[in-house]
Amino acid sequence: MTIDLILLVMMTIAALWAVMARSLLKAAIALAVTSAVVTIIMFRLASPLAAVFELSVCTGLITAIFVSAISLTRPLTHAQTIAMSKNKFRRYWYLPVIMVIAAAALFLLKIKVDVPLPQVLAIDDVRNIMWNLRQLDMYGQIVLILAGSFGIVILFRESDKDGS
Amino acid sequence: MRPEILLLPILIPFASGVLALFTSRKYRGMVALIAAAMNLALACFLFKANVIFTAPWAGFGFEFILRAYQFSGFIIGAAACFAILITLYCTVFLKEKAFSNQFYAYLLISIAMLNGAVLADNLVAMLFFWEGMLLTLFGLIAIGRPGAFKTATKAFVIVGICDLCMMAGIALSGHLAGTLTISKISLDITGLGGLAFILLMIGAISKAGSMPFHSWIPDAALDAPLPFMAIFPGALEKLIGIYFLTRISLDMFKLDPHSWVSMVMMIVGSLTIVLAVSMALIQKDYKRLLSYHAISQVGYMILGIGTLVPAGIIGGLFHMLNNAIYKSCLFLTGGAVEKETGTTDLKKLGGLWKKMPVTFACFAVAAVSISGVPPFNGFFSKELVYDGALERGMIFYIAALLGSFLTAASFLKLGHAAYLGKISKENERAKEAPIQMLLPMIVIASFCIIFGLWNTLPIQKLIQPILGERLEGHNYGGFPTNMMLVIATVAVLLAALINHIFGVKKSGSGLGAVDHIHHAPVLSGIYDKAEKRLFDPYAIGLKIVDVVSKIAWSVDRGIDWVYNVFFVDAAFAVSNGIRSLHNGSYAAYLAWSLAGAGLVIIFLMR
Amino acid sequence: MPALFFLIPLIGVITLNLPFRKLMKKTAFWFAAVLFIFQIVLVSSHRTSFWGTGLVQGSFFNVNFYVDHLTLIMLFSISIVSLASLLVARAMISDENKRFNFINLLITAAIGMNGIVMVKDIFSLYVFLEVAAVSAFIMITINKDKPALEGAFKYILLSAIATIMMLSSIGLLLLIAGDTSFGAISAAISSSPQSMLVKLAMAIFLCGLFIKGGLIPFHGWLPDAYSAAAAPASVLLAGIVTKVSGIYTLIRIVTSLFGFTPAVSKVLLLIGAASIVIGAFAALGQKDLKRMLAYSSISQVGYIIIGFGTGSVLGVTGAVFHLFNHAIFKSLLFVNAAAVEKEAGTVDMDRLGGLSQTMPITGTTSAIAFLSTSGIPPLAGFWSKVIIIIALWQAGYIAYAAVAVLTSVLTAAYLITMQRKAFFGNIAPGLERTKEAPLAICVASIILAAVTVGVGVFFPFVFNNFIMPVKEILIK
Amino acid sequence: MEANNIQLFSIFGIFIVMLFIAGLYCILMTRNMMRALIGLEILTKAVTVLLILAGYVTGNMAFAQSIVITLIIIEVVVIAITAGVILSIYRHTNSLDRSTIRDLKG
Repeated sequence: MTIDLILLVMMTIAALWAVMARSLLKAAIALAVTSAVVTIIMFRLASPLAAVFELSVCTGLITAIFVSAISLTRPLTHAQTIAMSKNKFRRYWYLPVIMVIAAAALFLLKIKVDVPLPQVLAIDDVRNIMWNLRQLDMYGQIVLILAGSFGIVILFRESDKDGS
Repeated sequence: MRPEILLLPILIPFASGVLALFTSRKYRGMVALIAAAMNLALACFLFKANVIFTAPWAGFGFEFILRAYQFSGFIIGAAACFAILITLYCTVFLKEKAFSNQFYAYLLISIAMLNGAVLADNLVAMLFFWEGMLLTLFGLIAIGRPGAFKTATKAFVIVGICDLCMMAGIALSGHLAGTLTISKISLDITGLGGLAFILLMIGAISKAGSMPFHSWIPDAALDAPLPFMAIFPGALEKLIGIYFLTRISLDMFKLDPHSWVSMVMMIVGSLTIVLAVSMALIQKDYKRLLSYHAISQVGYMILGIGTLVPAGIIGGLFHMLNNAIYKSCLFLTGGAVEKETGTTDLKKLGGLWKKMPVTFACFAVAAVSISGVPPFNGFFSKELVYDGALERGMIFYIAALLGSFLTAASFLKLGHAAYLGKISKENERAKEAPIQMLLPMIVIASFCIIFGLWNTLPIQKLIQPILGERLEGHNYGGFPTNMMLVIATVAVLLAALINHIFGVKKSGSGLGAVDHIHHAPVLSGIYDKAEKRLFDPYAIGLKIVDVVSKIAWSVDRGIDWVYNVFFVDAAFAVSNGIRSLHNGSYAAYLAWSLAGAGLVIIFLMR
Repeated sequence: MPALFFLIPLIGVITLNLPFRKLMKKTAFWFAAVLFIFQIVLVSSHRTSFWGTGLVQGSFFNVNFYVDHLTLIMLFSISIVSLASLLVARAMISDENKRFNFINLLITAAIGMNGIVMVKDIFSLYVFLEVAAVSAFIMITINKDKPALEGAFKYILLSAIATIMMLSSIGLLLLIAGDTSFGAISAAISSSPQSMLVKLAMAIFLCGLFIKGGLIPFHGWLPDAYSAAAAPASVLLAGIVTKVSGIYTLIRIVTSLFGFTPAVSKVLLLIGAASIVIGAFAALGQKDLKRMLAYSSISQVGYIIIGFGTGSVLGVTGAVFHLFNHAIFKSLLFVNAAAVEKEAGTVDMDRLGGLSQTMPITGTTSAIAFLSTSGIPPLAGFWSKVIIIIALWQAGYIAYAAVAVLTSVLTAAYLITMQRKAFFGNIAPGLERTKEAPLAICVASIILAAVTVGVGVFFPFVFNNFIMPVKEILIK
Repeated sequence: MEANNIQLFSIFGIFIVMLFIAGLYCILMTRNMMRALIGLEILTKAVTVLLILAGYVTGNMAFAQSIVITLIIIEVVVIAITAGVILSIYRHTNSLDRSTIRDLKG
């Protein structure tokens, strides 16, 4: 339980860092850290397969997407960064406060689960569920990846031809 | 007779209307004419029929019922007669117009809708056809001259709002009576029933074009194609509006002559008569003047039906028929004049009787008829309305009589300005209209005389059966029995004539008649001169008329302002307010969404 | 057998992208056209041997699809609007590569929507929502011009928030029911209806759907995305994507999961009424034709929601009917807007005028759509509006009925303004040389106009045979 | 077991809500579109944890894992597309500031 709590606090702080980090690159890295912590939480919650996916895809692939996208854009000049960060302090300082207040409120209200939780007896294999029970989702994913690949073709590749 | 035959008067004109839309210019008129003829034949066939056609309709308790009986047969027959005559007229009048296919299509579809509305015995079915006529009304005005779209929109909005009132009235009376079948409804006018009646009445009289729902008609007179004026405000809308008013007054609601509803109708009727005719008096345009008369004459019908005594109702219905006859004739003469001279501005017209004797003759017959000169048909219907009005109160009688006086005066002016006097230079080459245009005018004008001389025929054969046992065995045809009424009418007409001659004389300076033709159309011009030259009582009388006209004008414009400016500006102000909230920032959009989500969550978790 | 609607397009879109791309680029259009026509024919033939009677369970391998009458109506709308969009794309997108990509995306969007209407599992529903949405995002930006990208970004962002909301709700429902199929969740909810957790899940899910459907005040993205989207994409998006992913899903979720509680009814009625009124007012002041249509879409969707909110048989069937009609006539209006954009080069209404003279087919069909939208008999839109208003009246929501009736005047007003500025009157300077839209667009608009008129004229037949059986969704 | 699970859910729930607040705040307040995308990612993380948690609490881990895997795949596609859109906007305006995409309004 204590380890869980520590992990959750780490996750929250990493997320906060992602929001408040000065440069985009740092924010992307902070996001990767959040993802990594989420991975550990998943392991703790007895979901190793999903955790592996989270680690490889979210921590790896999405961070790669972010970093490459950020590197394609021109970073702000130093003066702009200074101006932004002054501004940013004014805009962001109360985010942690709100988060803490919300957490305290939820803790004090003692929001309870007021329904009988179902207990699923048959603990099935993940692969079995994915390929047999939830086959439809797999087909949906295939179509989505197809659509996404067209999107990437349109949004990334053809733009070089425009030369802009 | 198979009941399915009742579908034909709806389907045939509708189908041929659609056909006319896609026919080449050469044959459009032919298609329309054949369709109108078939419609007329059907109407004759159905004239004495008494058939009911029932079909289940949708899944929720409505039945599509068509019912042909005495009254509907009469209305359909009358409408069919006008339709074929006006189609004949149009084959010449619209020959060169590119939009003639649309005109024929809308006209024929209007006929289909009218037949449907008249035959329908279910309020929802009737509403369906009723709204269909609104649509074609819009189309017919919109195809007129370039600015007509605005007028069409105005007409659409005004009539549309009134139809919404009627829709509400239908819902209310359906709710109260528990059925939507017209012949089964029988309601009291107490409480909500009164509201239902008023809502339905608004729908009916706005269709007929009564005050205060009239202000699109004079605009349409200038903007819309002329045959539209002859058939729509001239004939069809009166027929259907007054038909429905009669249905709700006699069949659907239990009314007695001393109810407040009757008073409301009579007040609306007499106000319409007097205000509209005083407006007509100062008009300078042939068609616009006629259009104000088209409004004013509705007042007689509403007054007549509003009296709720047999004489008045018969008078109102007879007046409906007569008005349709002479008003469409008048509009058709206007059309002939417009076609031959290219204008309807009274300042530019004059002396046409030599060039267009037949048109002038038709105009003269219709004009004396609308003025109520015995023995033309207008006289008899007006006498019956007077009779009814007198029974209910002197004030309504006087209003009707005053209307008669002003009507006669304005038609003397119109006839004088357009047909008598010296012909202007531009119109010297004008000639008589072609036979296809003359024929409808002659036929309609001859009906003025026929229905005048043999007035017992339409009253006894067509109108009295509608009232059924309400008549209590009386017979209202023939010459009025009360000679005092006749004498009063004749006196009023003579007064109007004297007034006119006097006005002409006084206005005429050195060149006499010529000068008059230049100035007479602008009646206010006469007023100005009369003020200087005439002895007092006449000047005072004219001043009163002038003031009344001015008041009527401002009332008219006021209503117009409400429709044109107030609603529109208010709506656009709201619209701009909402638009300025859309500032393009996705964060703002997201914030609205989250705020909305918060509200929904709080509301649902309460 | 319903799985065919899923399988054939999927195989098709993969085949199209195998080698021989040159050949495939030429055949892609015909393949997609045949696909959609095939779907139209299958749905409208309505044979019991194919569909079975009532609730049909189809499967291939282990995939379960469920088809009822509501699904059939939606399948029909999806295929016909996709066909219209395809035809518009043929005329509007000149670059062959772009067109090929667009057609592929159109097919994937159609797969997504077919999936949405046929699944009975809340998570699969989410998957297909994303399929349809992602395809739509990319279709909007097909030309990569700045406004389209801007509109697409707003749509993506708000849509992502909506899916986050739905997913959170799915998480809570998973906690409550232990499964994501409709049956299990519905059973779990009905066993503990007063639970706060259930109510929270319901509220969040509804909010997500409100964003997807673009209802007031969740509508911010909608006018921007509709007005900026590439013409064929705007036809698809306005005609069917938001309707399926927002409104159909709302109808399905409320009827088969949450049921009508008084609070839900009230929320739906309020949001519906707000959408009707605010959408209509905002449409009134627009200068951009497509933007006006977008606001009009919000207003019309409000009618659907307000009718559905009554929860009565008449209200729900009326709402479904209006959903169908709206899909048809709104895509018709957008097809016309595409024609105008193509020929006149602008959709700014101040610069248009008199196009009926040079573009008679476009002018006539847009007049039909406008009349149907404003609820003028005997066109289809009139009937659905009348049914909704009667349903409101019968259920005792007289004030809402009055709002619905009065706003239809406003609807007529702004659409008349549109017609007058764009199509009637004198031809605007610079547009004298415009000509009728390309054949493909004309075909699309004629098909859609014919459906609108046909449904209106044969209303009793259509209503009794196709729309009325939809009431089965109310019986759980 | 069950009471323990409910307690676990409550504690996790608080942190999930905090993550939601951070993500929404980020999207609402930041001027940089790329950072708004990061906010979106944070929201997705929160949902992922919620789904896994729901599976764990009900003893339905296999099911939850299977849907989370699907969710992650979808997430990647959406993020890639969104990043592509943002980059295309950047090519037009040379800026990632959200005030550059306020042309469509009214």
